[in-house]
Amino acid sequence: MSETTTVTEPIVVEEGETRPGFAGQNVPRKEDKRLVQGEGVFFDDVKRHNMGYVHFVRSPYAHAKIRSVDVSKALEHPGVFGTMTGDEVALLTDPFFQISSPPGAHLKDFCLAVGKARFVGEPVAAVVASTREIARDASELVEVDYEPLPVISDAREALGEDAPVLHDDAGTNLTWEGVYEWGDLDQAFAEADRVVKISELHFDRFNSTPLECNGALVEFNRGTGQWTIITNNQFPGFAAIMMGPAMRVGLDKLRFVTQDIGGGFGNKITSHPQLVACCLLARKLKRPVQWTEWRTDFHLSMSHGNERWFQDTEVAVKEDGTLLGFRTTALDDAGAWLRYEPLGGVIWAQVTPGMYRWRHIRLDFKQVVTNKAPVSPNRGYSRMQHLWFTERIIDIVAHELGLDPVEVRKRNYIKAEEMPYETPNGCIYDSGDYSKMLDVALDLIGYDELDTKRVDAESRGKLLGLGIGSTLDSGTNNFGQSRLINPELQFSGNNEVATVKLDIFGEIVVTLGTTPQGQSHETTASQVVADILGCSIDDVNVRAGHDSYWNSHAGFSGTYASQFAVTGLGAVKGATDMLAGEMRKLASVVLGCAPEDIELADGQARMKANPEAALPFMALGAIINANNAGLPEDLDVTLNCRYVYRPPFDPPDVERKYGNLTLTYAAQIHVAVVEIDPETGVYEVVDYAAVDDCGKRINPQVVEGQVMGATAQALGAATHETFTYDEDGNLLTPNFYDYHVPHALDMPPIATGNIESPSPFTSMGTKGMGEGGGAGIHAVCAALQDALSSRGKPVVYDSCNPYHRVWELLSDPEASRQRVSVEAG
Amino acid sequence: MLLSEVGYARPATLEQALGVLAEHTGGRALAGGQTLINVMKARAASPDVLVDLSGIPELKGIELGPDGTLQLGPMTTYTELIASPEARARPILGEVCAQIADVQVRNRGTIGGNLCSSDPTNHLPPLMVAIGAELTITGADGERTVPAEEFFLGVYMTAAGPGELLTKITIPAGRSDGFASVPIGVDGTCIVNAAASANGEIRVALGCVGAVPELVKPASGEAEAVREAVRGSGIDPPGDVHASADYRRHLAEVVAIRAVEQASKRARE
Amino acid sequence: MEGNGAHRAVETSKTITVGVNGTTYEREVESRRLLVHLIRDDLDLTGTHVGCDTGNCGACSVILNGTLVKSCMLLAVQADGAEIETVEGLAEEEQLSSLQQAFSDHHALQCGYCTPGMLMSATALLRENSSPSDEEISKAIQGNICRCTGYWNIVKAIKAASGQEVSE
Amino acid sequence: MRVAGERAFTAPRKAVWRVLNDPASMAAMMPGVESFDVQDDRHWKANVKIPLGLGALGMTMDMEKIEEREPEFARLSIKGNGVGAILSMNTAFNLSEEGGGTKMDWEAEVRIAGPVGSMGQRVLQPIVNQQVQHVLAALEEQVNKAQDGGAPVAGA
Repeated sequence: MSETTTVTEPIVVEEGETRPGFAGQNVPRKEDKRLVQGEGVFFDDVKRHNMGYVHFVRSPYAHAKIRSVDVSKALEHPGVFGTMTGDEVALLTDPFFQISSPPGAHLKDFCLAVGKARFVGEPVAAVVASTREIARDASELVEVDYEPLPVISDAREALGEDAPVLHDDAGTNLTWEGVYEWGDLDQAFAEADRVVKISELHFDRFNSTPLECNGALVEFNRGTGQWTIITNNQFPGFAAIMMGPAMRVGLDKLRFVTQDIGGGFGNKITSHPQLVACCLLARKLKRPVQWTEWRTDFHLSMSHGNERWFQDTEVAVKEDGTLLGFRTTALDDAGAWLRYEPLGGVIWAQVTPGMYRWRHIRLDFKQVVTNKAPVSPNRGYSRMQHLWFTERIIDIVAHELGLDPVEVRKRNYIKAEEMPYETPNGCIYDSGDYSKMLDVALDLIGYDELDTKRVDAESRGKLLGLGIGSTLDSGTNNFGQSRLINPELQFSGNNEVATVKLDIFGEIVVTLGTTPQGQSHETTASQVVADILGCSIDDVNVRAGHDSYWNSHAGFSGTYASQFAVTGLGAVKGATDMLAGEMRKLASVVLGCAPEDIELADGQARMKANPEAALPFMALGAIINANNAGLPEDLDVTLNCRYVYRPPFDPPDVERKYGNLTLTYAAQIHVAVVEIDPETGVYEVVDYAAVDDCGKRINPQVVEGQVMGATAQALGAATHETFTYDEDGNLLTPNFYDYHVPHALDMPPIATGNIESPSPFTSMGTKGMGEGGGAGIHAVCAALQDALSSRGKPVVYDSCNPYHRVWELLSDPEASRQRVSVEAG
Repeated sequence: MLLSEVGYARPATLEQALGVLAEHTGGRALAGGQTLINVMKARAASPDVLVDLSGIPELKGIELGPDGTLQLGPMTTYTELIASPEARARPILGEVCAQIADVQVRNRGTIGGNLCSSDPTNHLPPLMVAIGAELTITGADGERTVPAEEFFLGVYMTAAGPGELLTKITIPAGRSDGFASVPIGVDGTCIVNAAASANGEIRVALGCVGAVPELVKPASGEAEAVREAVRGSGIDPPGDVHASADYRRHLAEVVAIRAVEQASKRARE
Repeated sequence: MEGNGAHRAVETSKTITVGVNGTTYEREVESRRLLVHLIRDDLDLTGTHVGCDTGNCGACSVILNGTLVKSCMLLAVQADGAEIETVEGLAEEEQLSSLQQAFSDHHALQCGYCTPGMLMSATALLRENSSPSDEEISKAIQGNICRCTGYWNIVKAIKAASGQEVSE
Repeated sequence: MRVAGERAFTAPRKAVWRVLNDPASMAAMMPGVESFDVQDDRHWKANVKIPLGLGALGMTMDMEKIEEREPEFARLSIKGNGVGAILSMNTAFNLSEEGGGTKMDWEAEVRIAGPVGSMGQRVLQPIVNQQVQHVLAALEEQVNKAQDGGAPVAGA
């Protein structure tokens, strides 16, 4: 069972701090009432008259030339409305805009495979029919003539001299590379007493597998030339700028509508190719079409997390365990297409030093394409890989130098008094006290009784180990970091929009630009609004979901990258402050006093001096909307306030790869205890503690929920979840048969704790949070290494360690030890 | 997720069922469907006709004979077996069924379906082989009974051939049994499993190491004897994403020993 | 109960009658149609969800003739004559059941996609076991995957709905 | 996946070779053959229904003899196309005289893709191994027939 410990820091009440009220309370979620009754509206719940069902014909080959696609038999099949092939797509659309600088920039990515298929499951053609079943029947009648080509199923082979090239347009599989160097490596290694070398570490391919897969219902309005896309894409702002140019239409022709989304975790950002295919089909067939992605389709083709190798790592360490710096090469496997990549090539840099004070860092980032599903953001996107790597360094160094991992961390953690802390690459860690968090975590796990627990486990024939994972969840991107990938890009900063209005009957209506997938935006937004307007959260109606027609969105609108608590609520607060000002102004005109004399409370605007003189919100709404004769001409009040929140960012220095890449840094410290059966390598996480610091918490229960959920995903990723391919490029874990996610009985007891270090950079002291699961992946890796240390000191080098990998470490520890060496500095 | 077109019949008697199967060579019996429907969703196999056996009373039920022999109707669900007082005569049956998948699957899935689907990772094929169950197959030309070790012919293939049905499972008396496995997560698919019986001679059946359960008969219940027997069995386990052939071979030894330990312990009680 | 009853005729489609949450529906369905698609697409009861294609996730769980089943591993024709309970039947009018309320009180849902299946599994459990332990609850929802909550709040909610004390 | 083995026959090499190159006996060897057409001496086409207990897997198989050194070596490429699966197989055998009989070393590289793959390797690998065993058993039968019933030496 889970339990909670809270160590509340005195919250610095700053300018703009909301008054004590609903914020900080566990108010019940507004979303729940519909969801527990099965009355949520997910994309697949929406139906239209005469709609057709889309089924994609997918490549069974990982790499093959497409000689021909013959849809004639499919078209003759009863119930079939029509088809679409790559050849049509190549005529009707332009390739998707590429984020990458050359050679990645040269990729020609269409919504269906054109000329060549590059991974198993890649959509090659689409069929639309009157039922789901008939669409699939007909898809089997589409005759595709493939000429199989050699396959790259391991990124480390992608750069070989005789390696097949996936994209002739790029001419190489190395689609993006960048050298990042800060500080003085030579000096660091000269100062070092020890140099710990690690030949290779590997972060596995997996993703968060939201329970609802991707899909959309797409309608085309022939009169206006506009598409309505009812979907679960979680970043419509991005989808629109990818789709519009490709489809040769203005963005206003693409109306995105979402309500409830069955989980996203980043995996629903890159569905734009399939959405384009649906748009083309809806227009061609003159009817609404619905695409529902099934689980096996999702695993085969959508949004894997970045697989990454860290090669030839060298760490400069002092005798006492002080870390000076490291150099490494990160080889990143993007899969077959760059659908959001190569942004992963810079996103990691938000947390360059992890939680540690080392100043001298060099990382050579190489991203290659392979015959696997394209990667996309996945909860903890790109930082998770890098933070796992820095944590691995800590434990391997401690392991090899005979130091205590707890001590090494405490010695090297950035200190509370150093906050805000500028990292070697110019990121500003806003606040936090990592050592204290570690103490809370160790206390929760009963660190003092560790030795007793080991002995007890031994008596049961088990090997017990404890491991720590400390990570940062960097939230609110500065999109200017994309310029470190491609200086030509004209992106920087960030934004989110909210509109708050007071309606004719005094109803407060809040419209967000975000696309929540379980993050409780309707609830937390209402808490912020109610506190500012002095009313109850029940008086606040937050519209569910996102609709471009509401005009309450901007270029970066969506729900991704840990930012709602900052950008989303920042926009809500901004719009609500504007509305409050207008309400005061209007009331002051009516009551004949100065706006400063008006206070908003109990659902009224009233004179501070004389609360009897009060106007209920309904009166204010009615006056502006329906009874405005005689109001002063110059009264600038609409009671409908749209606010665009813009975090304070400058574009980074492209030359030095230097600048603040994210606004807030929530911290997580997780501790795992595992017990291994040495006879089999089978192990169990028997105890677990997760401590989180995301600054001011608007709704602690919601924050807690994010922590628990991220932890469960981490445990899955650490133990069983991996997208493994064979040498022919077949995915060996294409659905829940072989891709095992945690079920209820797999969950260890989890004790949670938190401290609150408000962010000095955000309007409410909040920080984005929710992507902190990475800590758990490392905690398990470290616990396994600790438990195995009595069995030949094997080194854990994979992020995912299913039983067979633990068995390999048990039966041949030397093989893993070959990867590390310690030399005098 | 979407099945190919298929015919469906729900006969009320065994005779009718055999009749339909005789008429439709591409037909297939549908028991609980917890394997078959999934295979059809993947279109990895597409029978022309499904003969739903759920309407046939004589295929259900559990009977305990005076000599302690159990007779299980193949359409008995895992849940029914777990709840059955008669089935406790052979405790291992309920214990193993309780480890299969989850409540929903146990509510629909049947003993006969588990055996006839003969998925190499299923729990019951090795169990039936170890405890010496006998399986009665009925076809157009009458009944025959085969020992479990002769029933399983391959992945999804059993001695119950086209036009035939498994109609009865006979379990001899005995209590000294064991079962051990290494699943992927709690109650997950087995990476390897083994069932053992120590009622008289020691019989161990290994699962997940080949297309069908591998029966080995160690000289004694001693760990070393069991290990030797498994090594001597010449199993050639498949390697997959969960276990290499070597790891599986090793696990087979471990779970065999553990299953025998459990069985022997009960024999001593 | 047996609807059109048992017979030996082989049909590729047939007219079936099912009762769902007390309402009787008659529909012609293809024999190959899964029960979950009858419920979602033909009867428009979209609270029952699909989260996988291998019968692992339990988002499609419903109670069929009193038994908890996954409606994606059952043909619609197999449900001919059956009484089915889905998530839409849990609340009385607009009044949430104590189980639904407990899910909200204990933040046992985030995206809400697995929730209908979870609620049906919990409903089935509580009918058989009025005060289940944590272990029994976990075993009862083992067939329902949740990717958001990490399960513990769901266990808490079910325990609370059974009237037992839960630690906060 | 790669499967390989060795098998011994009492029949002389020429007899074994004949069987291995005779379309008729080839047809008799393949699992669930429904039709078998000889296009020319190097190309054959067959429609098979590979029996999987839960329902047969229909496939069209194109076979091509891509290498041949009578009477000792041949290499065949087999491409199967079915709804449930796509199969590609490259197999070779080497016949050497051993005593009065023949020793056959064989190997096959089998690749299966498509929906059947989503059932997982736990199912696929045993299926492939088993089908290969069926083919070998059938081959032995054919060879025995061909040289009227000389009992085969136990094959390894």
